[in-house]
Amino acid sequence: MTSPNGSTDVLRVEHISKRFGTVTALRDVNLRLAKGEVLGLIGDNGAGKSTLMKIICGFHQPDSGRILIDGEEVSVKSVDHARSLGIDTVYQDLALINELSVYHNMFLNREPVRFGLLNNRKMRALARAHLDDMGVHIPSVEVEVAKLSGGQRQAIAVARSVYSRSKILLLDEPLAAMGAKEGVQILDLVRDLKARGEVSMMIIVHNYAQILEVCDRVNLLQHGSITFDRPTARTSVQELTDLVVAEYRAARNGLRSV
Amino acid sequence: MTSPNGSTDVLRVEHISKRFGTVTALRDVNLRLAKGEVLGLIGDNGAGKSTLMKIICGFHQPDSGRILIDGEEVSVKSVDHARSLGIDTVYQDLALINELSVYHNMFLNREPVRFGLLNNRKMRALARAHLDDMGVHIPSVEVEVAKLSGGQRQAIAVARSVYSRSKILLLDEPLAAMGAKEGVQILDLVRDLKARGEVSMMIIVHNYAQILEVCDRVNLLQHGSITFDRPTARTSVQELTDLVVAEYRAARNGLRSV
Amino acid sequence: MPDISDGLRESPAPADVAGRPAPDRPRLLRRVRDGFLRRREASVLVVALALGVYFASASEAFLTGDNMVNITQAAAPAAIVACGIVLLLVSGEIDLSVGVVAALAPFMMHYAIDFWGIPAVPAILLALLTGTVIGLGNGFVTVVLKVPSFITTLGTFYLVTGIVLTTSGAYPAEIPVPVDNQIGQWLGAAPWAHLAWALVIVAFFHVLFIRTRWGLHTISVGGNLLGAQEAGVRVGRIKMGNFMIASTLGAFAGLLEAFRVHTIDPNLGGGTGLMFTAVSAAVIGGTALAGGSGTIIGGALGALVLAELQNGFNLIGISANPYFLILGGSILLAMIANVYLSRLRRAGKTT
Amino acid sequence: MPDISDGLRESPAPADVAGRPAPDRPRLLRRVRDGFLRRREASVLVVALALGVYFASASEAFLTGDNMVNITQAAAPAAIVACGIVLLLVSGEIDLSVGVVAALAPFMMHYAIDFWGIPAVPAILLALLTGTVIGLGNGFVTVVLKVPSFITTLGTFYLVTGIVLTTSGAYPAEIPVPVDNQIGQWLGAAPWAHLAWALVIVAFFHVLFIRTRWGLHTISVGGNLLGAQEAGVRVGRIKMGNFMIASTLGAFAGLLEAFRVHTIDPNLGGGTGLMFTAVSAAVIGGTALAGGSGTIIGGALGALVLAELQNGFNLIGISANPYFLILGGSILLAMIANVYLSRLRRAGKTT
Amino acid sequence: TSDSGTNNRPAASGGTAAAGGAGDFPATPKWKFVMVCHVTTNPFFTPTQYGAQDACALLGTEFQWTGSKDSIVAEMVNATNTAISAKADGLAVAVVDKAAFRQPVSKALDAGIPVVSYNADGARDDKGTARLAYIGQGLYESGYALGQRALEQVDSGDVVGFIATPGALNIQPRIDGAAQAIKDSGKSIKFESIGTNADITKGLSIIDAYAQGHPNLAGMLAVDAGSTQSIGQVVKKYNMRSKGLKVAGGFDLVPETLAAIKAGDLDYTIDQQPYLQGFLPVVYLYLYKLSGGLLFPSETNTGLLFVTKDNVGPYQTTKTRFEGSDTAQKMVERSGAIGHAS
Ligand SMILES: Nc1ncnc2c1ncn2[C@@H]1O[C@H](COP(=O)(O)OP(=O)(O)OP(=O)(O)O)[C@@H](O)[C@H]1O
Ligand SMILES: Nc1ncnc2c1ncn2[C@@H]1O[C@H](COP(=O)(O)OP(=O)(O)OP(=O)(O)O)[C@@H](O)[C@H]1O
Ligand SMILES: [Mg+2]
Ligand SMILES: [Mg+2]
Repeated sequence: MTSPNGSTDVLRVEHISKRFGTVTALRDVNLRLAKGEVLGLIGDNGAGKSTLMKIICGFHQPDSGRILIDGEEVSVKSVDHARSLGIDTVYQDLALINELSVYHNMFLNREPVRFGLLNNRKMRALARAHLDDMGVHIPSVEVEVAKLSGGQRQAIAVARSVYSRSKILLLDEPLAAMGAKEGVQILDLVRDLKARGEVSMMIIVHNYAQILEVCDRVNLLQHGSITFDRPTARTSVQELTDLVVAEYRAARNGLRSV
Repeated sequence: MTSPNGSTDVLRVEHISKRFGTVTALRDVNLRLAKGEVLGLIGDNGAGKSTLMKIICGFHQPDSGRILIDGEEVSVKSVDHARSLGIDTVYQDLALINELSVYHNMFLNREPVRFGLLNNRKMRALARAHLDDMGVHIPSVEVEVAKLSGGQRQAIAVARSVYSRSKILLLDEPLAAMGAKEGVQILDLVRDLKARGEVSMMIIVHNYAQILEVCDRVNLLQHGSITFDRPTARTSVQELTDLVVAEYRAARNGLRSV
Repeated sequence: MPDISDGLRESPAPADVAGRPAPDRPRLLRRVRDGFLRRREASVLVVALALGVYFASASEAFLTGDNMVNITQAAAPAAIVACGIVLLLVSGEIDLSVGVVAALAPFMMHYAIDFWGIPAVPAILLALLTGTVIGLGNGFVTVVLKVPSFITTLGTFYLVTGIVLTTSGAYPAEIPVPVDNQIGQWLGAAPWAHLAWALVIVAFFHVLFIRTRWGLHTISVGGNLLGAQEAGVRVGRIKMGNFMIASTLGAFAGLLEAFRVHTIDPNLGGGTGLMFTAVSAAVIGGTALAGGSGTIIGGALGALVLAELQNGFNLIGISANPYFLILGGSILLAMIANVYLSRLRRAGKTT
Repeated sequence: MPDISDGLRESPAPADVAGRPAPDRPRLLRRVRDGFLRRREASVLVVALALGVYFASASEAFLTGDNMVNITQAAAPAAIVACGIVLLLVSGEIDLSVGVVAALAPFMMHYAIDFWGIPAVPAILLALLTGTVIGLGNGFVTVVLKVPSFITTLGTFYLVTGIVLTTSGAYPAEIPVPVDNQIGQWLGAAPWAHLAWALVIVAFFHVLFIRTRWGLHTISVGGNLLGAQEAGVRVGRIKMGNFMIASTLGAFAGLLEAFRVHTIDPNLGGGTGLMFTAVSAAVIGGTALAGGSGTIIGGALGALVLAELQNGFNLIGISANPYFLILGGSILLAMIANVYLSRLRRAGKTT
Repeated sequence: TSDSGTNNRPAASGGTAAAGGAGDFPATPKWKFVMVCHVTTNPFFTPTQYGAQDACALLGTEFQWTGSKDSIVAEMVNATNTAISAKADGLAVAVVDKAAFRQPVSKALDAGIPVVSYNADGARDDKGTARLAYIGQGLYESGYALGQRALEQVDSGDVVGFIATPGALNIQPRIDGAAQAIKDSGKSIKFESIGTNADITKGLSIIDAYAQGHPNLAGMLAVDAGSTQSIGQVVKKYNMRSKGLKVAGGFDLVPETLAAIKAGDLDYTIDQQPYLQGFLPVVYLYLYKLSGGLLFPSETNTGLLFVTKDNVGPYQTTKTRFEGSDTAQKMVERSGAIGHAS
């Protein structure tokens, strides 16, 4: 169970399959994540990236296959269970509760408590600090998240996990709604986390430049299977784009030239 | 009321301001969109981009200022009213109805009708064609959108407007969740529309490379006002990034070197 | 039923990504069966049929024509009102006053004919219109003044109750002579009138719900209010309209019932009783209380299930006190079975 | 009230992006006022006070101590049950059976003491526990078997009604001797017992709701079920717990009422009556029927508003038939005012 | 017929009335009496309210009709307590629960408010309160009479008793009384009580279903107006008279019930003279107040009358306040001999 670089993989996914009714979302997926590694996962829309992530974090149950954490097989029963195993997730749909304030959302299900009561003061202070860290401006941490802009909402979801001190972070398009500045800032944060070497991350990103900036390795998920796995050092935006887009480009250009 | 290039502006926004409670989202915003032009709108998260869009499309009412369509002042009373004026919008939150099928969502509030009954057959066929056009694979157009992946959902929202034959299209981060291939394909679609010259578009995008690819002009919204307006031909990704990110980069690097 | 559940378990896979070829079983049969199973009403229908089979075996009177009339008469008012309630619930609202509107409508007809000298047909239309206007009022207060519909219609409930009681002196009236004839027969006195009206109305609203823009927009409004607004759906109009539909149907059900029981009773509808039955029927039929999804036919079948339970146990002759016990138990059992069936259905669904 | 509405219109702007400096009015006063206005219960409180002022001017008996006891006794059971109902509604569920559980609980106490020879205090605990167990059953069928709670608790409603009627012979029983003493006084017979219990329970659940993880998770579950699940909130546990809370509070309210009216009546909660009043109180207080938001104190104030209306119009001497008319009209007026006030409040809110 | 209106003002003034007083009674304050009922909107009590209204018009007093709509004791207690707080001048309470009203009635009496009970007076073994007098006919007793009368026509077989709301205090005692009467007779009759519904439309369906499931019924009884009228309709619908049904009867005088009696589908219905249950309490309370307590309200049995095919005529042909079927004041002419036991 040791990865090429000699260290034990914190996460291994083996032969995972998943169907929704008649839709096969994942077919015999294998994937590994080394300690301290940042893995980029790319693929077409509907390729099954989010589904894979939701299986690892216990939200979905796989139809077959197994998951190993630190080399030990576990059946991740629920999101709560995954958290107790040190896995935390930023969902593509953000999983925010519109009715709650920014700071309550940021600490949802991980609320600091004092004498059985919520420690709101602490949550507020930390929430403000985290958002400042990410360069995201929000009118007030007490406002309901329903009233926030798309990027502000995403920042909250990202902050929720990134500051959770989990050992495995799964980030599903964490930068999709972020502005240029905020995107850079969050990538910096990811690099900081990586530098400390305690956290392993799997990030789904559609922007290949960003992938190359922070990831150690990149996997391509196509039609429910991993079809490409290479260290970022040995690939380029062009290669990745070609892998995914070339086919279409060619067809399109052919069409145009007709 | 003629723009520098001699043609009449299809859309002018003058001195628009908007507050939400104590949050000032927009402050004296001026903006214009020429016929056939594609305008890129960029800005930090929470800068007010979506708010501006929602005012133009009649979802919000401005506190002050006015909107001119084809040189005539109109007060856009509702989204429905805006549509009748030829304005259509892709919202950042997509505005999909989870409970409805893909094809019903795609034609929401613009359903083809025969003898008073929905023409489902037509909707299904068109929906399939549109999605194929955009290169987005979806199990079936009859599935409820709740079951789709993030990118598939966005594709539906984009298709809804892009194929609406409106004369002004407002697209709020239409590529945020799109994969590389699908993103390219949608940008191609935008270019096709532009080539036909009938549609004017305002697109909010955080990815500056994409902006330069399709936009004629780019506006920067900062803290509720337009602070930068230049044809894309006379700017670059670097300049835009510097405009927005430089400040932070400098601070960050300063911090690092400490 | 081994056949059905067998079918439910199997998953035909034309849209399968893996491209598994479709098995070469007779296609038409399969399509009919799939078509049935894909309908969300399928499970309630199975429950309704199963109850029918049970009661038929428990009492031979169950399947007699007379008793069919009785069941349809018991089910029809709830089914009719449920059409309106489904639309309202789906669009995210509720109407508590629909049952007392049912009580008011026949009184309006009575006043119009006996006190104001209005001829039969206009009097009946006036009675229906009263319902429409009350619905409009509910819609106005809810949509424009933004009072939650539960409270709006609670207020209307008391208001209309008060109107019925004060104007009638809380005393029943007789069916006016000008309508106590063929008209009355058509409107509820004849044995099969209830069934006929229920079928027509349910069919109409079923088509309205699934095949018109109104239905689609009703779902949109209840499924994602903000999204519907963003898409330009005229949210207020949809809600108001549904309030008016529900109230008018309430008035109509009241007329049907008044003609059937041949008296105009201030307590017709049992206060919140009819509303309660209709909401129960809607929810049993698969309509979500929280809005966004539902079915008209399901609501009608829900009303049928409730009517069967009521009729069957009374046919058997369960005494007053244990009756409730048995009714409660069977509602729970039937609905657990219903949920189980629809889970099977979903598991076997194509999409 | 010009002062208040004046205040409501003004929007203090500490978080203003434009950085408008805060006006130099006395800060403490402003903070107290803002704190009040920021609370969503503010508008219902204003309505409750306004009603109080109106009735006090219409009848001098309104403000007497005796009548205060009347009002608190009328409001307390609904306020107590509303605590549970608010939690349930916020988490996206409902309990129709809570009123008949209130009827069952005192009978359980009666059976335990008089038939099974259990001492007073354990018998009372047993009565409460009966409620808890019924809540657990409701939760199980709803959460695990996935029957919509409206239907689950409709079944439970009939089931428990049947249990009450069959075991009691549909006849009232007397308060058992071992509790017809100081215990009974504490539990509802003493004039101010209702108020005391209501205050304690409302305060407890208010804190539970706004200051504990339970409350937060209740909101999450009702506001965004999928999101809450994704965040790892134990959705099933929250819902089950809230069912148990609601049913237990129903049982407790039933005991209070039985001791107060000094009889154990099979019709104690009036079937769905108590549930209806509690849900109305919750919604009046600002709880959304569709889940995701609500307030405990609002629910209690809602119960107070309803009790005031009932008491006030009775005091003035309105007879039954017009009473409903007037009640309906005033509910509508009061709630339109309420919505108007809370819109003013929101307009003036800081965030 | 004179229509002196339904307002509450004193009717005709004749003789030498003291200034402002009714008739030749001295001037009195406009006393306000509160009547607490268990089913305020039930048609049974419509004539009761007219009776109270007429008495108030006669005597220059006023009354309030309140209580519970759905026989909820707590609501009645609330209404009673509120009346005491409002310092009502007199109280008439339908004491449907022997334990619940003891304290409120005592409290009223302590406060100097005279209290009578009407329509219901606690349980058989315990009148439950210290009220000054009872005006009415016991619910249980009337139910007992219902059963006894049925026994005149039935000796064996199945008899069913329909009750709209099992456990409700206004009718549960009636059905218990009927059951007891049949039990006391020692005849081999199987009596079963069946719940119908407060909503008459549901009730009719339920009675219809029961009749179909039990075609050999010997008797059908009901204890509320809705169920009674529905029995008549079902008997007619299935022509049960020709299938061994020996007796059908119930309570109250709503039009459809009277029509069924006339047609012979129902044998009898019980008239409890609800008008008097409203008229007399007001008169008694007035006299008590007027006489400073010297004229003590007297126990009054308002009686119970079986309306049958023989005497249903006048009930049907004339709509009157006395039966609740009309609001207008008018004199009902009658002629001929008055029926009596020989
Ligand atoms: N309905 C609302 N109520 C209150 N505040 C709002 C509302 N809508 C937007 N805001 C606030 O207005 C500001 C601008 O929001 P807007 O959505 O326009 O930003 P944006 O430029 O689109 O940002 P993003 O790139 O993150 O989408 C934000 O601070 C936001 O919190
Ligand atoms: N709950 C569900 N029920 C049914 N089908 C589902 C469900 N979730 C996902 N799917 C289907 O599974 C496939 C994979 O979806 P998934 O969300 O994993 O894609 P993705 O790779 O994350 O795409 P994107 O880049 O658009 O987010 C899609 O075709 C989607 O429609
Ligand atoms: Mg995804
Ligand atoms: Mg935005």
